[in-house]
Amino acid sequence: MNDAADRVGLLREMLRIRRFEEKCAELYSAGKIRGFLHLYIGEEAVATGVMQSLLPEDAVLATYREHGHALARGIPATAVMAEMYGKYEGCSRGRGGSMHIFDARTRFYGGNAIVGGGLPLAAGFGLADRMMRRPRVTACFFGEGAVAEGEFHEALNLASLWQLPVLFLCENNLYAMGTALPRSEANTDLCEKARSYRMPAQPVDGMDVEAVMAATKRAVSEVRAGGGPQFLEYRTYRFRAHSMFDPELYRDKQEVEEWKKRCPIAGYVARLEAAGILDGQQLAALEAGVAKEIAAAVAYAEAGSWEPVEQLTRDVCAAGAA
Amino acid sequence: MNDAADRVGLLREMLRIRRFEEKCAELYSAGKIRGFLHLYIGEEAVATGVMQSLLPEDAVLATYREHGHALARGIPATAVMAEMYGKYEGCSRGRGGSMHIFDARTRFYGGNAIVGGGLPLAAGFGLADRMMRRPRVTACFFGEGAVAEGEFHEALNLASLWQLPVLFLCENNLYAMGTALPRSEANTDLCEKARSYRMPAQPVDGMDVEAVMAATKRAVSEVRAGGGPQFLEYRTYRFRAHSMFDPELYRDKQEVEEWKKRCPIAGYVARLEAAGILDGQQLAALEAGVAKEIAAAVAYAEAGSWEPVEQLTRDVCAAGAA
Amino acid sequence: MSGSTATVRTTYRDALREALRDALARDERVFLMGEDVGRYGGTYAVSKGLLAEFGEERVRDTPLSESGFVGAGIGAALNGMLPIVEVMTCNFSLLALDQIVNNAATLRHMSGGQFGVPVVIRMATGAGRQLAAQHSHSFEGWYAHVPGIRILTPATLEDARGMLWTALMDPDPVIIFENALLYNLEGELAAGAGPVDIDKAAVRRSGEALTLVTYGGSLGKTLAAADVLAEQGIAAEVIDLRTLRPLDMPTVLTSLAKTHRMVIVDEGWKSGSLSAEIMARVMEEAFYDLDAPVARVCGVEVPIPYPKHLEDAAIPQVAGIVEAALRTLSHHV
Amino acid sequence: MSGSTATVRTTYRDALREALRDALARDERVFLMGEDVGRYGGTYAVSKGLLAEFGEERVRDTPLSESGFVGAGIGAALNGMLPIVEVMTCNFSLLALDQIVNNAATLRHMSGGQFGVPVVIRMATGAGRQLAAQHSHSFEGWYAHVPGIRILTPATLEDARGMLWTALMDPDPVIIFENALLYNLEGELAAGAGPVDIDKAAVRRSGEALTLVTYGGSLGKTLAAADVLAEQGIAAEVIDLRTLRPLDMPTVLTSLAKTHRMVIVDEGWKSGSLSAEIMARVMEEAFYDLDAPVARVCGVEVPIPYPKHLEDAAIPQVAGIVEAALRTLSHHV
Ligand SMILES: Cc1ncc(C[n+]2csc(CCOP(=O)(O)OP(=O)(O)O)c2C)c(N)n1
Ligand SMILES: Cc1ncc(C[n+]2csc(CCOP(=O)(O)OP(=O)(O)O)c2C)c(N)n1
Ligand SMILES: [Mg+2]
Ligand SMILES: [Mg+2]
Repeated sequence: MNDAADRVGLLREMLRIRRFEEKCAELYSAGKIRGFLHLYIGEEAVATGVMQSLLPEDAVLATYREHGHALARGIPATAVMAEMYGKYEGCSRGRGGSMHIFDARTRFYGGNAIVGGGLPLAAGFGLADRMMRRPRVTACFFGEGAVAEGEFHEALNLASLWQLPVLFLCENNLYAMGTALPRSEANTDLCEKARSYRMPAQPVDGMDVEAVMAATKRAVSEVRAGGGPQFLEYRTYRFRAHSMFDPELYRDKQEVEEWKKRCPIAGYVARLEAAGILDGQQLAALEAGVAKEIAAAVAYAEAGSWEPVEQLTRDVCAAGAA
Repeated sequence: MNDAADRVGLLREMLRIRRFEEKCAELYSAGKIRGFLHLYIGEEAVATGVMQSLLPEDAVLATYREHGHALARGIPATAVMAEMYGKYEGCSRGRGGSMHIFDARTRFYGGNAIVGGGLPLAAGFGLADRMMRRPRVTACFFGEGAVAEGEFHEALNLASLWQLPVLFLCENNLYAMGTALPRSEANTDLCEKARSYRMPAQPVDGMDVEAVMAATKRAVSEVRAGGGPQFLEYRTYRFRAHSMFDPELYRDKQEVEEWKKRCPIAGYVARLEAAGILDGQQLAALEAGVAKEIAAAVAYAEAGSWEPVEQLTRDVCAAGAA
Repeated sequence: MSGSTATVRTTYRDALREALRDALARDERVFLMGEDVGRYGGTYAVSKGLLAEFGEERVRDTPLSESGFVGAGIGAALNGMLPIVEVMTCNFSLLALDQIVNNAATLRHMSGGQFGVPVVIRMATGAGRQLAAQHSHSFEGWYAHVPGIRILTPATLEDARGMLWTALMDPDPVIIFENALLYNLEGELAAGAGPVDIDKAAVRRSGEALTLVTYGGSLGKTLAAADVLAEQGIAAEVIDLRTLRPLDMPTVLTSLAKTHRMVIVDEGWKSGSLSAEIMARVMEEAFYDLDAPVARVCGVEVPIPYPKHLEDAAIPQVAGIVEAALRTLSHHV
Repeated sequence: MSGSTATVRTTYRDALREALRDALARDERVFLMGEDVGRYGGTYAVSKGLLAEFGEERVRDTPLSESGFVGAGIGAALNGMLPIVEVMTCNFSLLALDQIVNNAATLRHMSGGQFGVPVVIRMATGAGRQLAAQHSHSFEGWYAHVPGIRILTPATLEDARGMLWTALMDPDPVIIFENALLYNLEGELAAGAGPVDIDKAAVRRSGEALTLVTYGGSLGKTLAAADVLAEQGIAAEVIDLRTLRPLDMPTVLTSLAKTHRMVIVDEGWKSGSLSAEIMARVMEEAFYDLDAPVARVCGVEVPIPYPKHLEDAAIPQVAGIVEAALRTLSHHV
């Protein structure tokens, strides 16, 4: 990673996510966004670094905490924001909202709000690619909380048994809602767990976008080459509450503050500045560009329309309701 | 294990199971036993050795292949056989049949025909004992096929996380119906898998009743002492088909013959003879005693009654049907 | 139970918490187990404070393993405990359904009556909060299909406070569905409120013109519809089923014998909903009492969409209930 | 499809196998996946021989991981394949229900119509073989509650042979329930038999006195009951629903408009069964056509017991169907 423009690009991606999420929090308070809202603030380096490592023909599966993934994958902020509003112009036509971002063009398959629910799907994606001899990989994101679910076990075994081209990408932010990892896993070494399925596994500093990218690129190329599935554990942290309803009784302010010192964005800004690639003016320009994009996204969402209620039962089945 | 009488007792237990199962096969052909019938022939050393290691206050959970466990646990052959017939005098009042042997007196909790379905229950048994500070253990049997199920994963993690007094007893007979272990597990080292939950795990020669007993006794005492759950893998083999419907297309006659040479009963007879503990006459006497017991069981079952059809909805709920 | 007429102002959530506290205090075999019931304080803050009061053994956070911990609750019940298992929402309960159907509901029968499973499983249910397709299910009617379990749907503060203990004393598995929209319901509750029966439906409003049958989260809307009808001079009787399995048909049919007309309100998807079963029972047991076909107002057969206007259109609303009632009344014999 | 009138003698099992073979041969995107479908030859020998013919990639044995491989089938369908997933029996399908309800049935809608899931899931269903409580479920009616999936219940050789391909061509998930008692059903099948429609119920026997509605494993018993009734001079019309979701109500109601009386036969537990839904629809759509209340003959609300006499008593039998028909006919308007 030597190219200055690329590095600034990474920073810009992270900034887009951060500002987008901050705007969402604001819009949630204003009642524009409803339902559950899970912010990705603090974890931006992961989605950013991973998406840089994938090709357009690859598939991505994510969770309900997926705005960052959607943006980094290239779904326009306009379409994502309109989806948050529930507008017809949203990327899921407004049907899904914050937890169910989908986009066929970028092969972004959600947006799954059942913890662990995407893992078996990912195995199936890999199976299809393998059977069709397509050199594609499927990237499946999930939180460390999902590791306790039976579907984690079943999907990792299937993928390894059948040597499927799947990347299992665990975003270990230490908490599943209020449950700290040592309170949910007898063995908190998640890579060791993954290896028990005979799957290569590697911990990655999830607060360092370049580390994420380097580790992921290597894994992607091995998976694409037919080496079977891999597991990556990104060690990260969410700076905000689990969702907008969470009083955060379960962790110290102190702990949060410690992690904030490792902010993936602030840290990277400092690094680029130290490397002479970025100065205050350039950063301000970046911020301005991002602010413009977000403002445009909000405007787009505001201007969007509501799907006519007559279409309620559309898309239950391909040909009308069943 | 020096006591000659004890050793002959182990042989007798295994013989009881073998002859009982052979009789069941016969009765199945005669149409006396119906439904699915899964025989334990070849695996007798496991149930026999394990049950010797448990106390009456311990709990036992087993699968649909559980006649051997039921007999070894001390449920009278009469009540088990009557259950196979579906008679009112059966240990489950005839409601369960071959796959659902239950007995409150010996704390035998089935007889579960959903693969993996007993594992979470076992964790709950252990949780209750632990919360009540009772020095009991729960022994949960399952086949190696169950290891791929999500419930295996969830139950082992819970038991280890909460340090529950549960013995996870895997009867690895190499096949789940027609599926050989390497076709269902990416990692066929089941002990390694169990250890990934931070649980002590140990392979045991499941064809050697004394080895089973020694390993299980040690594990039971550690579990009872509060050391947390353990996993034991008994390497064994079923000499017969999976059930009475299985054409056995999936394995070589050759392989079966090789394993039969390691018959837990024939091998133990030879050992006891070599040790001068058993001679032909004594063996014949043992066989005669067992034959008598089985004949009595069949007679009991034959003489049993059918539950009146008016009682059909009894025991759906404690107080009549809901 | 208490003779006092004093009341306290409380919420459905607090009433549930009082019931949990009471149960935990009453019997050492009782414990609460589920995702985030402890440190987090419960997703809906129902169990907030109980961890501090009863300790982490008895207010037990679980890993995300629905089948595992529901099965563990069943096992603990078999082994002498009285577990209260919280499945955060019914949306996640499908992951535990095998344990519920093939173990909890079946063990007593399969064992010839030797074993019982006195577990109580609580879960939030229902739509209406813009949580979209995967988080808005109403599965209580679906669960009511299964013999061997009892299904409760507290719709009032009394029932939120009172059903839990009665459920725990039931020797068989009981599932309590708490409509998530009710948690903030506020009102007066008798100061000495305690256990209530779980066998009978309740007439929540008396009337002669027609019978409105409902339960849980739809009770409020149905009562509101009855208000609207009353303004038009139509006296609707409103029945809160309270228990979906076993159904208290006598109470339903007694009302029907008086009104001869019935509308059922139920948030579940229409086909195969609980309302269908009630229509079938009426068909079987009271066909000749009917002056008009029984009508139903149900969830539209669509995964619940996120936008408010579409979600509102997908589940029963007051206007739809009123309309169905008027249509039913317009039939002439 | 073929104009020929030649027939071959075959069984339901062989017809299913022919359908699988045909599908595997027709389209390289088709594959069969499930527990023991390959080496073992299928628990019910349906897929016997297919492994040798199509290889282990396309006739794929899976580990015991119902949620995992059903979810993988859904994922593969999303990613361009046409998977046929066999869940050995519906008894084990609860372990995969979350994948079916929250992913397969929901993804098209949640994604605003961008993605479809053209998976076919096959499972054996039904009681009658003395397999006791955990292995005798009839869940097809239960599944029919869920929008977004289609439920098929082939009851004849033609449908065993013909429904699979049509199901595969459906852009949405389809579940095929094969009653395990039918596998040995023998009869004549048109030599050129191929795909059949999956939209319409079928009138399997014509009559004017009353309508018997059923599907799947109960069709044979219902036809036998119609024979018994015919001996008494009563001409019963027998309707085979074929598809439980979406229900073909027009065919049912056309018959009812002629006969004015109806009995529904359905092996599922009575409360919340498919029969309840049909009774509800009749109530809603054809109340004034009825000369008697619709009756139903269902599974008794008990986990299925092992002994034959109790199992027989727990599920619909010919005598019970005849009795219900006679009772229905005895009502005078
Ligand atoms: C099967 C299931 N159980 C419970 C929930 C409720 N829930 C939503 S998010 C969450 C925490 C998940 O934690 P983790 O997997 O670590 O992801 P994170 O939120 O930290 O990104 C829980 C328990 C759910 N959505 N699905
Ligand atoms: C959840 C579930 N899936 C499938 C089955 C069908 N089935 C019954 S026994 C069996 C094989 C189990 O193998 P294993 O666990 O190794 O036990 P074994 O029969 O070898 O003793 C299968 C697949 C079942 N009963 N339950
Ligand atoms: Mg997390
Ligand atoms: Mg095995």
